[in-house]
This record gives sequence, structure tokens and C-alpha cells, in this order.
Amino acid sequence: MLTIATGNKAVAAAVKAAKPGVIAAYPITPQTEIVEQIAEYVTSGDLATQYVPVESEHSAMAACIGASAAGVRTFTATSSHGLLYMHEMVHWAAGARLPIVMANVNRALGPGWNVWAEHSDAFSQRDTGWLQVFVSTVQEAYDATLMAFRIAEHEDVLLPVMVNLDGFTLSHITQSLEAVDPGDFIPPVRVPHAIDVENPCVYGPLTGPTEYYKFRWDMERSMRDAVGVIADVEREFAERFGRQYGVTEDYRCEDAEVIIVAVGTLGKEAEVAVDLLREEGIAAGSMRLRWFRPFPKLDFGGRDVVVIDRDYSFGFGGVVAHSIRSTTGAEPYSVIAGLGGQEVTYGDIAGFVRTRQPGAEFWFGVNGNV
Amino acid sequence: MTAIPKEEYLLKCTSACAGCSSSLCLRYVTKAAGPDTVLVVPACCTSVIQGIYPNTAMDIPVYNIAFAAAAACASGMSNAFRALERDTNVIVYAGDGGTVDIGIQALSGAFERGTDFLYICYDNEAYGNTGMQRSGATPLGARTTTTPGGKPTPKKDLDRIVEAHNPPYMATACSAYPLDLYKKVKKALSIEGPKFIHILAPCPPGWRYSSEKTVEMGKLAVKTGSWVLYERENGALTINGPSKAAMKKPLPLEDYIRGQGRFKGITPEALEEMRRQIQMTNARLSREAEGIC
Amino acid sequence: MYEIRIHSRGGQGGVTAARLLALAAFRDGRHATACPFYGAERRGAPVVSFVRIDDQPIRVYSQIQKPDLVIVLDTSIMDVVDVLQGIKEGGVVLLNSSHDMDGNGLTTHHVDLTGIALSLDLVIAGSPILNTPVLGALARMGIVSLPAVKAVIGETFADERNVQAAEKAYEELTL
Amino acid sequence: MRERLAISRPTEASSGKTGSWRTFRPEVDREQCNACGLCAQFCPDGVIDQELVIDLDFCKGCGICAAECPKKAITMVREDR
Repeated sequence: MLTIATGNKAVAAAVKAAKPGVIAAYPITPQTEIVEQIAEYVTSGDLATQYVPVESEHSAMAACIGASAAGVRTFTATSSHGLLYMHEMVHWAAGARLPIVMANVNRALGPGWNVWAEHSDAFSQRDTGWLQVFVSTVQEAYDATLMAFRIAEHEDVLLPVMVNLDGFTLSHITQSLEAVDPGDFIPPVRVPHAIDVENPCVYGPLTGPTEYYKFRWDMERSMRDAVGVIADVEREFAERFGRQYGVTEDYRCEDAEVIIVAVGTLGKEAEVAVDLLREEGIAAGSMRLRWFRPFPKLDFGGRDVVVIDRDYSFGFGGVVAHSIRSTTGAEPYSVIAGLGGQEVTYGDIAGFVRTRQPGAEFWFGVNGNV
Repeated sequence: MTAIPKEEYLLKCTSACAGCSSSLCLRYVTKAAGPDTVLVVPACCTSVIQGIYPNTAMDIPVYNIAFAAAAACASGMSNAFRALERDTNVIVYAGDGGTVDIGIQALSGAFERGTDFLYICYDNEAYGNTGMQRSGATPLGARTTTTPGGKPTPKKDLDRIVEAHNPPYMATACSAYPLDLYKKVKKALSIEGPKFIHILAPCPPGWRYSSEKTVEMGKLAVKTGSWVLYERENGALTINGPSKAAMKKPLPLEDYIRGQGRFKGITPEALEEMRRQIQMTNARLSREAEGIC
Repeated sequence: MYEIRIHSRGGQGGVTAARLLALAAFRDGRHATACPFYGAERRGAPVVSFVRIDDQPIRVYSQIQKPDLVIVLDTSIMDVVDVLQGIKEGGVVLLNSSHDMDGNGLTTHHVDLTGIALSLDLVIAGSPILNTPVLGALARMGIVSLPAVKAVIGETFADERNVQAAEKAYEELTL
Repeated sequence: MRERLAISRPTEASSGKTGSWRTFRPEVDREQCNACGLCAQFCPDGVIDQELVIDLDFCKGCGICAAECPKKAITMVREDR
């Protein structure tokens, strides 16, 4: 069914289609609309789920862990400080190998209070063992949320998946949305290690130094296997519903001399900058990074790379720029832009490309840096 | 006498300390709950008591979870079992630190939401698992590794906090009265909604007494009125037998305090204050039980 | 791409107007994006929302710098906000007012949306409803079609007076 | 299926033969015993069976049984291994 929705409502609609058994969530700006919309679905009877209105994000994830361990499909949503407050349980969910799906509406961190888009919240969870995907349109928010359940619950993965969408810039904008009937694309969930009272086990007991690392290795093994599972699920989704995604969304890259890498809505805005640059005779392309964990194998073939990071690792640099540097050997021009919702237009992005200095770092809007 | 099932869900043998009252309580809690039960256990002595991977002494499912998260995890689990149309008992089995301190927010949330589960706090009045640091449940004057001069403030009144949530059933218990505990767990599990049982669990290494005195210590706590056994069903209070007797004629508080190394060197002022608080609590509960309040 | 900026005060329905407009454009078979400029939304404070309409999918998420059309739902805002900032040469202004303004070379239209709302008693919590009549005015201006506007309002609001308000604004708009 | 996370299975002697922890061993005087069962009731580790036989492979020697026996039928004697 074709309709319009905000990014938040698209996530909620995908969750409704996936029919989780338990949803536990706590409201936080700008994610609130997801929680509200799910509460509407539950009240109206459109979604038969156990809705747990928890008292904190730590408890939201803990409740999802308890529910997933009992063998049902689970979902939660959060943002920013909420995500950081649940950090302990974010690790726990992955270590417990539970296929929980979470929407994270990317938002900056205080102080000062800032409710606008930034990716630092999600990137601060990058070592938890969660798969992370970043979306850029209302439709993609829907599609990625639906696919997240398939990917997380795949027997070769059994790791939780975080679907990231930019706060306000995507969570609150209205675009068209085609909701689908997932049918058997989303089969009933099967958690192979779900609690079975007939076969009592102790989950997560004390585990000594001679055993512990084996379970960590198994997480990494599954993260590696997830690469293929993601590709398969996205391929199947394209066959069934007609929309194809990948680890990156590449735009006019084939003959490009310089490639812009950005995440989320800035990645879409970069496509407009590419068109602008092409009109000027600059052979630009853009590669919007979708999957951040597992981090994809990228190849820039020796071309210039301009990375826009809507995040920062203090004392180190832009997280995406450094990830690309360490995995590809490229020396990107690292632009730090869009922090806390800082306005970045396609014109600005085109400017970054025109004045690029490979290997250098540039904070957009800050005088006298580089 | 209540027929206690022969089945043991705590296999021989746990890695609990000799004379551990938490082990004793676990035996009766699991006997009362039966095999269609999941214990949700946050970091506490019971994390260790279960045994080390890949073996365990627990013969019912146990879900270990982070310190602050037990009530919330149990909440989601209980909802999941309801979604699956199963009435598996979900029981949190948590220590005092994980309940009165770091876990109290999750506890409060789960009770406010009306979660169908039983929360059991076994209270040895300190962080036993990490070597006896003070918790909010440590009593006034007790020495712990973080209150080497004796705790300057009294024990947090957890029961009145839980009571403020108006659960359909709550009770206190003591490891020295295992049959009473068994009955209370049975009753709690027969009621829908959030239930709470607070067990006083004397701890030989923590309280510094020799292990054979675990039962005696619990009985003294009750007989001196330091610990009152009661049940509260839909708010209505019933004082249980041993405590009724203690209210009429309590043993001297010193009988309970003297045998515990943790109270060695307690000041007369602290002892007086403790006595005053015990009298206040007993008077309050007894007035309420008689309908005068 | 046609870019529209809507000025209003918190509670006057500017954000909803943007969504309804996007929905109507979508009904007309076009692509549209509506986004509120999200601040600390407080009743009475000046707020801005944006609508982009195009025949191609819209990839721009930044704020509208050079609007083709500026809609002013509350002309008292013009004392504190430069509503014409960045407007394109040959741009259009739509005012909620019973009289015109000096457009300084811009095309201006006006319609008394507040009067229309009050005449139909379309008032919620003390505020006249402006977001449905404004769609009628926009239909008259050819931004979206009148059938799309009526369909969108009819699906969104149970109260038929909302459709009537849009029709009335369609008729009363002074071009 | 792969090993995915630490899951323990119920096993007797999961913590080894804890009988080796003992310093004192309970000895029951069957003449004195009136089979009231309090020793079994209060045993934290459940090592005293229905016939009130103490499983010395696992008894940690805490002495609660001796302390609680109303007939004083159990004495704790020093282990002499």
C-alpha cells in the first residue's frame, strides 16, 4: 500500500508488519513518535503484541533480552542518551546471541542539550556486537527495519540489529512510503537457544578464562557470516518487493575521480552535490555507507575520497574516515560536518570536494582549522 | 505439617559457602515453584552458587542478567511467556544490593506495570559476592569492608518502598523458617501480578559467625524483633506466628547482636538507636495488624 | 523542484499544513517531502516548515534557502521574522490576510483564512484552524489539485467543515 | 548447531566433590536420633536424604545439622584425612 509517513512512522509500520511478541520501549526525542505509533497500533488492535512501557532504556533492553530469551520476536527503539543509558544491556543482548531489533534515531549527546542529528550515539556502540545499518529515506527506514528481523534471526547470525535514522532530518520528515505485506519473508521467529523448561539450562553463567574467548570468537564468526546473509536477504527483498539495497549506495561512481562518502541523509544530499559538481566538469561520485557493522570491504581504486563524518572520536578523528583509512589504505579528506544538526547543504558538500586536501581534516564552520 | 516435595532442584552440590542461607532458601523456593519456572538472577552470590560453565547445580532454567536489570528482564520474559500462552513462573532471585540499590528502579518499574512475576530479595545485608561491602540494606553499626568503623546510617526500609506499589502479595521470610518460606512462595505464585518476598539471609563470613549458627542467627533475628515475619495480601497485614510471639515478649537485642563479629565495637548509642527503630517498627506493624492505624 | 516555506506560530498548524500539502502533491502523482524546522516547539513561538515538490525523488534534506513560495499563516510574525529572506526572483507570497501587502516586485496573494475558519466555527482549543483552508488557496494557485486537496482533507479529518473551509479559501483567494 | 553462548547443563558435582571442603564431619548417633528430619530440612546443600543419611561426598561440614538437632544426636568430629 502506497501512502506517506514520517521516518518514525515508517519504522513503526515495519514493526507492525513483523509482528513482534514483545515490544519494550521508553520515549525520547526524536524517537518518541515510534513508541507512540506502536502504542496506537496496540490500542487499536492493529498489532497484537505485549507492549511493555518500561521506566528506562536500560530496562527496555533488559526486557527485550528476557523476552527474546523466552523465544519471541522483540523490538525496541531509542535515541542518543537513551542508547547510552542502555549501553550495558546493548552488549548483553549481543553476547546473549539474541536477535533483537532496535531502531536508533541518531541524535547528538549533551551537554549542551541538543536533539538534532548526529551519529556519535550509534558509533559509540560499534564494539558491542550489534549489526548497524544507516538509512536515508522514509522508505528505506521501513525496508531496513523489516529486513533487520530476517537478518538478526538468521541461524548463521543470531546477533541483534540496530537500524539508524537521522533525528528530525529523517525521523520527522514526511515522504512517500510503500508498505508491503511481508508474508513468509518474515517467518515465525526461532531462537534455537530459547529457554526450555523441559530441558533446563543456566544461561550466561560464570565463564572462565579458558572458555570465555571462544564465545567472543563465535560472535565475530557470525558477524563475518552476516555479510553473506545481508546480501541474500537484500537480494530476496529486491526480488519480492522491487527495491534493491547494498552495503553502500553508489551514485555516478563508475567514472568518478573523486568519491564522497557520507552516512544517512547527508549521503543522499551528497548525490545532489555530485550532480552540481558534474555540471562544473568535476567527475564526482558518491558512496553512501549503509552498513557500518559488519564494516564493508570498500575499494576506491586509488581515487580521491572525501569523507563526511557526522561524529567525532576525540583525540583521534572522524570515525568513518578512519575506518576507511584503516580498511582501504586510502587517505581521505576528512570533513567533520553536521554535528548536532549543523546545517550542511549540497552546496556545502560540493565545496568540500572542490577544496579537498587528501589526508587532511576539516571541521566545517570552524575558522582556522585543518 | 506441609508436605514438602522430595524433589531437589539444587543438585549436589553448589559452590556456596558452608552454611550458606541463600542455598537453603534456593532449595525451598525451587521446591515451591516446581520445574515450570525460570529464575532470573542478577549479579549476586547466586551467580556463583550455580557453578561455573559448563556445569551447574541448578536443575531449573536460570537466566543470568546484569546487576541493575533483573526486574526488567523478568518483566519482558513474563510478557513473552504470556504472548506464548504459557504460565511459566518467572522469579527474580536477587541479593540485597541488586534490589535496594542498583536494581530498585527496575523493581519499581516492573511493580508499577503490574508485571506477573515474583521478586525475591534474599538479604544478607551487604554485597556478599564481592567480599562484603556495605549496601543500602546494611544495618546501622555493622562493619563491612567499606564501613570499617560501622555503618553510620540505618538499613533502607525496602518493604515500605515495595508496599508503596500496592502489590497484591508481599511477605517477609527468613532462612531459619524454610517451611514458612515454602508456603509463602507457593501462595505468591498462586496470585497474578507482581509479588514480593524479602528473605533475611544470615551470612556466616559476612556477619562473622561460625557456619553452624546460620539457623540460630535467623531465629534470633526474629525472636528479638529485629526481623518481623509477615504477609501483606492486598494490603492487609498478617504477622506470622514466631513474630507474634516476639512482639509480645522479645528476646534482648544483645542476644542477636553479640554473636556477630560485624557488630563488634558497636557504640552504645548506635545500639540504642537500633533498639529504638526496632521498637518503632514493631509497634507500627502490631498496631496495623490490630487494625489501629 | 518547487520549494515552499511556511511561516506560522506553534499551534497554528503550519507543520500539519506542510504534511497535508505533501500528501496532496503525492496524490497528484508527484514526489514530495515535508519537514518541520524542528526546534523547541512551543505554542505561540514562530515556527517554519518546508515542503518540496518535484517530479523526481527528492534527495535534498537541508533547509530551503531559496523558496519559490512563502506562506505566511500569521502576518504578525512579519514584525519579528524576515519572511521574504532568500525568496527567489519572481517568487510568490501567500498571506493569511484580508488585505494585500506591498510585494516589492513579488507576486502576492491573500486570503482571510482566519475569517474562513471563524465563519465555519473551525476552532480547536481557542485557535482557528488554518491548515485545511490554506490547502484550498494552494489548489487555486495550482500548486496541487483541488480534488487531491479535498481527498486528503476528507481522509484526514472527520469534520466536513474542513473540506468546506478549503473550498471557501479556493473561491475567496485574491490572485 | 554451533556453541553460541555460555550455557551450563545441570550436573551433579558441578562444583566438584565439596566434601573435601570439610574440617569437621557430622557423625550421627542413631540411638539418639528420633528421625524428626530437621537436619535434612535445614541442610543448605540438601545432602541429607529421606533416610537421614548424610552424603559425605558433598557435605561441606557447616554443622547446621548438629546445631539444630533437638536430640543432640549429631556431633561434629575433626576430619583426619
